[in-house]
Amino acid sequence: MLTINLFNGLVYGTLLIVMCSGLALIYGLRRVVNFAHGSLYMLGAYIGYSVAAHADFWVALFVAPAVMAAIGVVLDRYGFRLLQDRDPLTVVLVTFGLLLVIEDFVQTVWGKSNLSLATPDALNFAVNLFGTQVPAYRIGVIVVGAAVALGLSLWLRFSRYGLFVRAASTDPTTTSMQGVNTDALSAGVVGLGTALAGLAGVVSAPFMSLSPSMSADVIIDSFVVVVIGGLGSLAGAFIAAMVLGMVQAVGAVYLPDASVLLPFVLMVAILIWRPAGFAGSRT
Amino acid sequence: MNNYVLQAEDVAIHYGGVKAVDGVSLTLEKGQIRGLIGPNGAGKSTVIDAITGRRRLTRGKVMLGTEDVSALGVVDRRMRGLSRSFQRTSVFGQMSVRKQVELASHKMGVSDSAADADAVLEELDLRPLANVIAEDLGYGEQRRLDLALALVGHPSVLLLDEPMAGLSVQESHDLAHHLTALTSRRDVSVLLVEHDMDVVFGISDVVTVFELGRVIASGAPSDVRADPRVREAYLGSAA
Amino acid sequence: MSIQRMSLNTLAALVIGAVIALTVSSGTVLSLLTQAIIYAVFAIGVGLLLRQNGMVSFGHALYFGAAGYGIGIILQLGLMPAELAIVVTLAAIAIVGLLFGLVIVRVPGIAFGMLTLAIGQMFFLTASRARGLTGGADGMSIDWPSTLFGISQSVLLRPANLFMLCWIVLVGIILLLALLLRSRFGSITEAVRDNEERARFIGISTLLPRAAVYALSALVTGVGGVLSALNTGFISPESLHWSLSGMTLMMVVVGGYKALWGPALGAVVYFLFKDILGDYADHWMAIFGIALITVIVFSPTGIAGALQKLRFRHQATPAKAAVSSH
Amino acid sequence: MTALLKVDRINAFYGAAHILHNLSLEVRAGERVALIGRNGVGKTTVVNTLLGLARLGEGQIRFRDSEIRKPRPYLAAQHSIVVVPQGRRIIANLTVEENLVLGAATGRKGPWTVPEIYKLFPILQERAHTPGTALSGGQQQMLAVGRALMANPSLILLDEPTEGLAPVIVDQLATIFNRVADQGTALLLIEQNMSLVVRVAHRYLAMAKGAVVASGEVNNSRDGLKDLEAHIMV
Amino acid sequence: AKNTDPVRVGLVSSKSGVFAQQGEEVIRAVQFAIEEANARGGIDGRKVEVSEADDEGTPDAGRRAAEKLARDGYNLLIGPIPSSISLALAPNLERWDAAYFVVASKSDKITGDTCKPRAFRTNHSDAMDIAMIGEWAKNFKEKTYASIAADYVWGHDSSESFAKAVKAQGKEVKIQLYAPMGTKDFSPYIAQLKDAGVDAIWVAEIGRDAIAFVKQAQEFGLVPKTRLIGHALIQNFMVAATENALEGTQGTTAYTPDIDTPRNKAFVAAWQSKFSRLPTDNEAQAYNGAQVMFEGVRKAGSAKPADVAAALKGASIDTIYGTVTMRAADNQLVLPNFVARVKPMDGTLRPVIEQTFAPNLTPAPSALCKM
Ligand SMILES: Nc1ncnc2c1ncn2[C@@H]1O[C@H](COP(=O)(O)OP(=O)(O)OP(=O)(O)O)[C@@H](O)[C@H]1O
Ligand SMILES: Nc1ncnc2c1ncn2[C@@H]1O[C@H](COP(=O)(O)OP(=O)(O)OP(=O)(O)O)[C@@H](O)[C@H]1O
Ligand SMILES: [Mg+2]
Ligand SMILES: [Mg+2]
Repeated sequence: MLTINLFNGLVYGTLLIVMCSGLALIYGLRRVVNFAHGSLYMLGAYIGYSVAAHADFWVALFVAPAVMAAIGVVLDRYGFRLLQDRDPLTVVLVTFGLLLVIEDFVQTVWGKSNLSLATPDALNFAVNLFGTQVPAYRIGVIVVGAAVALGLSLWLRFSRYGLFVRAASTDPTTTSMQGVNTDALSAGVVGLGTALAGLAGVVSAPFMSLSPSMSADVIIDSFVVVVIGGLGSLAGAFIAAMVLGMVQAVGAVYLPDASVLLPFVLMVAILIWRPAGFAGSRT
Repeated sequence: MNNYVLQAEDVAIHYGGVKAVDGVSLTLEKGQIRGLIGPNGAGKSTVIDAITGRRRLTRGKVMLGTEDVSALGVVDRRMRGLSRSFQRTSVFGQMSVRKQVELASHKMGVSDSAADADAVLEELDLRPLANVIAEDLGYGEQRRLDLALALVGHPSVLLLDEPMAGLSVQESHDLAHHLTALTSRRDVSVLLVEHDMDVVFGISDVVTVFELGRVIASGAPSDVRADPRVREAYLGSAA
Repeated sequence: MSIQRMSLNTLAALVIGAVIALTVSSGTVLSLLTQAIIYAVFAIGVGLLLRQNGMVSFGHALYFGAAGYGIGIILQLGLMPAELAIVVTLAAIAIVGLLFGLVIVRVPGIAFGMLTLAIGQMFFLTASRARGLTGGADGMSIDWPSTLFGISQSVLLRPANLFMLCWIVLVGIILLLALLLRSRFGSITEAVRDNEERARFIGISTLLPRAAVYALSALVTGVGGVLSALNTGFISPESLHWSLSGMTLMMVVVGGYKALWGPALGAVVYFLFKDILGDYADHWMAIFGIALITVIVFSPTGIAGALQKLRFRHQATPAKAAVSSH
Repeated sequence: MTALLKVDRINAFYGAAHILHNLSLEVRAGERVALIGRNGVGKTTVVNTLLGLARLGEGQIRFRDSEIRKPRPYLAAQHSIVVVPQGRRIIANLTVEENLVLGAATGRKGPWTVPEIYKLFPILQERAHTPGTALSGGQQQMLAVGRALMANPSLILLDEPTEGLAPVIVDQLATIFNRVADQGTALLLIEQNMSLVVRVAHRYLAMAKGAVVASGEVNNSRDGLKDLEAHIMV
Repeated sequence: AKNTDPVRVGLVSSKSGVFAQQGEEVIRAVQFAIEEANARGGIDGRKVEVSEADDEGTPDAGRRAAEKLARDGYNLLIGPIPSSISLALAPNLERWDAAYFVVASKSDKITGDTCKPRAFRTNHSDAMDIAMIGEWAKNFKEKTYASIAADYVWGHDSSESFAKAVKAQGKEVKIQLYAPMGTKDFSPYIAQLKDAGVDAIWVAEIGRDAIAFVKQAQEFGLVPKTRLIGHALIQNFMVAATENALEGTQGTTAYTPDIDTPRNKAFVAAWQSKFSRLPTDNEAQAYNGAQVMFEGVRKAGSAKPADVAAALKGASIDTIYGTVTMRAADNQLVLPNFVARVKPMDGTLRPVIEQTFAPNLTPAPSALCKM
């Protein structure tokens, strides 16, 4: 029983990682708290749905994030970049407006009904994990999440561009003064972050249903994660995502009455204990 | 008994492994100006942080007059007359110059805070800028405003962290004059951290030299200036 | 602004309200305006926090909804007369606001917004799952007595009267806040907002002023909640939901929060615009979203900011220009 | 020889505030120019305009042969012009070493490498793996200079590099600036400390109210010092 | 002269928000009913006019939208989905001079403490569903049960009534789980349900949650191994959104096209000729509500809300459910109730009625309702 609960926590945690690393990256570089991130996740899922319907799930897994990346680049170029000197709050509200537009768009194109995407055949079987049957697809989700986490960490830690990204997330102007084209860098990072939202959307589609209101579900959890983790900190977000995934999965079983409040209790407790979140020790 | 207005005893502040300040004792007498110099990173700003309560002490204690203020917060220390300026300018960006200086004076319980504020603004040549929003001031002007915020409200002890930095030579000299006048007129004691040697040696009654978080020399300006250790560690060609 | 100017403006505002109440005969328009004014009060609460503390709350719906729930529960249980229930509820909101404030204002920046969001959502979820008295997710109706403050409910709820009542409350709140912010309390909170550390070094303990502003903004929001409870006679968990806070924040920014009355203007614009959209478009979300983006992008200081700029254009060059030429 | 930096009658603004008025200056390869003037005359604004941090109105900026119509912070560095900014601007979440590596973002090769910088400032090597902002003010200034050198630039703009530095360090920096210049890198030194100007610069430009009002050779003598100081006491 | 004021319908439902899908169905069906009435020359010669508004799924926006319609003269209101909106509208009807026909909200409060002379419920109440469960449970074959329900009033009521009903049959309920509304990942609950090893599971989940639960139950192999019994689960949109996962599942249903009454046959035929498909449960209930409204106008000989309300009180009405009564004590339409099973029928998978419970199973009016 505990095994399966931990497994479930791991699945949701890794999904949150994919979702939140995008949110954290975009916040890091653009200081934008992107309320539309959930909608981008939704858009990714819907695009994935359509691609899968015409081609194949595996094609969708690559096409949807690619399309989303392009959207992200455009969003940065014609949105965030033009607003970079503005009060962060106004940018928040711009993303709020964007959320409405995307939601309307999704409703118009795909309708208001719930849609569902079938689990790809190749992963539509059960695996015996320490004596419990778990769906192979969910193991796939964990693999994707882990790959994203590992890939991003290594990239940021050891690559040249990773260094630029880390520098620019603290002080874009000074980074730029060293000759780093931060405009291009931001566009790339927002594109990457948006692609990750799309990836999370496609990956979750086979086990969660698609509906125009699905964005609201994840955006709050994602905020909880990035805030607990320390805004803009990827490592913090990874830890927070796993903690939240576990807390939800295990809480639903052992503390059923409080489980729905747990993420918020966690967030309040952590912020009061440590106002800048896990990773916010130095500010 | 002594008549120290400020006494730091064996003060230490460690950041993890870095011993920024490691067992420093300092005193200030009434109306005295003590210059505090030392190489970059010697712990001068940190000592000011320790005395004003911005950083928690790792060790030691701080006495203001006869009272041990080590456990008090920043606000309580200021209310007891301990005032400071900042190495990195720190003002209220959205408020007008006069409004913030007057507020600072009022907070200290000065009955005619408007007059007090005006006097300080006058002394620092900020009168013509009184109605300007701080954000719109130039860098040097902001530094003077920072100083004004420390000077109002008749503090008894002033801790100034490089007040001359960013000022022109003329302005530095004016400020130096102003400080000496202040100490004699208002009986204010000053701890002056400064890299402008002309100023430090010119107006200090005593000079203390830091290196690596410890006091390496202390005494009359001329003695300190002549100290070979100080020359080597700090003064170089300015000696 | 001088005291005379202020009293003059207040008087003018009241007269305008009376003229609207007397001349507009359409119940639809009056009830729309009433609704807008109620949210204007709410928005002023949120705007106050932003203006005076520099803090963004995504959780103020908590106090809006709490007012309705507080009164609803008290009346349902018959604990005290409705008039007293209003006072007690508002006092409770102010106290709770202060206590919360003392704990949460220490959290900086956008994390504060998220924290308020979390706290608000906790109450939303608790209210949704509750059973019994409050009706959980279905909500509860508020049993107002047949007379309130000596006025019979049917008279009070007549569109023109209710509008006038809400208008007077709104004008009163703006006036009181304007007076309060002229006082030392105003400067202190501004100083703390601008530079908390420096404020401490000029002898201001920063926690209490921040918490006080938070409590005050909660209280103002609570007043909006009371008016809403009176207008709708109903309360449900949606009134606690963060999206309501988000919507109000939208009004605040669109209206412009640098001026005290900006958020109120934002609320009115919001409702009028939404009403027009409701009539003509199936795609109100997209239109609304685009309109929101447009307003924010082209008018960074909100409508109030734009209006003020327009007014200042006639007046002399700003002080700075005169100074820097010395 | 063409100018590395040529600024021709530029006007610059912060919001609506008009700060620079038809200001012109030019730095050629290998030159050592000082830009002096009292507080608030707009020295930093000159730098900010080149970087696109202040709004450029009328006027022309050229980096080497290219005209820069829309200045952005990275363009200068890409044209081999780097800035040691006033206030240092060390990046807080990077270590000392990473801050240095970041300085080499343009990838231009030259004499300056991380080990070379460490030789110049041994303290930086001691603190190589601590966060850049855990350094004291003076140490941060060394890091900022080191970072600029890492770009192996042909021109360095130094905005009040000795502000807040101990006299020994100022001596050290003066030596270093001279060494750098001897290796062929041009310097534009913005300073209020005239003793440094006298030790480093060959030519000066004095600013007042957003324009260059005087210029000349730096006379390395006591009188020269007095002359220069007169410019900033206006 | 005969008064032929038009009948003005205020159609308020969700065009956006969580209930947008059901809202779409309701709007479609009410419009259908109106077109049909107008095609027949109106209601006793009265043209039916309609104005629509979006309630966004929240009581506040719903109330605002309804008030505007009512004050503009479209004061025969119909359409909201969640009970919260219905409860927010009811107390204002007199003030707005409106009447309101509930077609989808099930809360007992609507016909309980919040009952109003001008609010009529034309669909089943929770109490009616629950009363049926006791009867229905007598036929259950399995020995051990579990339940999973939405964590709010309705879910708890459902789950507890179910537990009571099966315990009365001497059977065992091993666990009762409640999942918060908006749960996306049901795996922790499914793990517990699997672990409990029961024969059948009572499911009282709604909307997206229900879809997610069913899909994930299938993913983890909980279904089809373990039988699901659904409370309001086997709705048409659910069946459509979960592919074949619900095939064979039994559950309560408010309507299926198989109901054997003349008016229903006519309705289904007309619907099919227009949309080339069968009406869904939500559509039929909304259509039914509009029919009741029109019947009120007919009986009152007036389109004024007060007259319509007076005429409907205690009236006997011919509907797609047969001839039923609008109970005078609480304005609840007393309807038969149904249990159905999801089966392939004429090429589509849909609920098909297996058992009908007579209207007399409807519990007595709530004592809290004082009109
Ligand atoms: N937050 C911190 N974490 C770790 N070390 C720190 C921190 N702040 C300062 N230090 C270290 O403490 C020492 C003393 O710093 P401090 O700022 O007091 O020096 P200073 O004498 O004021 O120097 P300067 O003249 O350059 O301003 C330095 O070595 C510095 O690196
Ligand atoms: N962000 C800003 N917005 C508006 N005005 C500004 C801004 N920054 C500087 N100024 C104004 O521009 C003028 C020039 O400032 P600048 O910083 O260029 O001076 P400076 O010569 O570098 O002075 P310092 O020696 O103090 O560094 C000053 O009068 C200042 O008030
Ligand atoms: Mg220092
Ligand atoms: Mg400068």
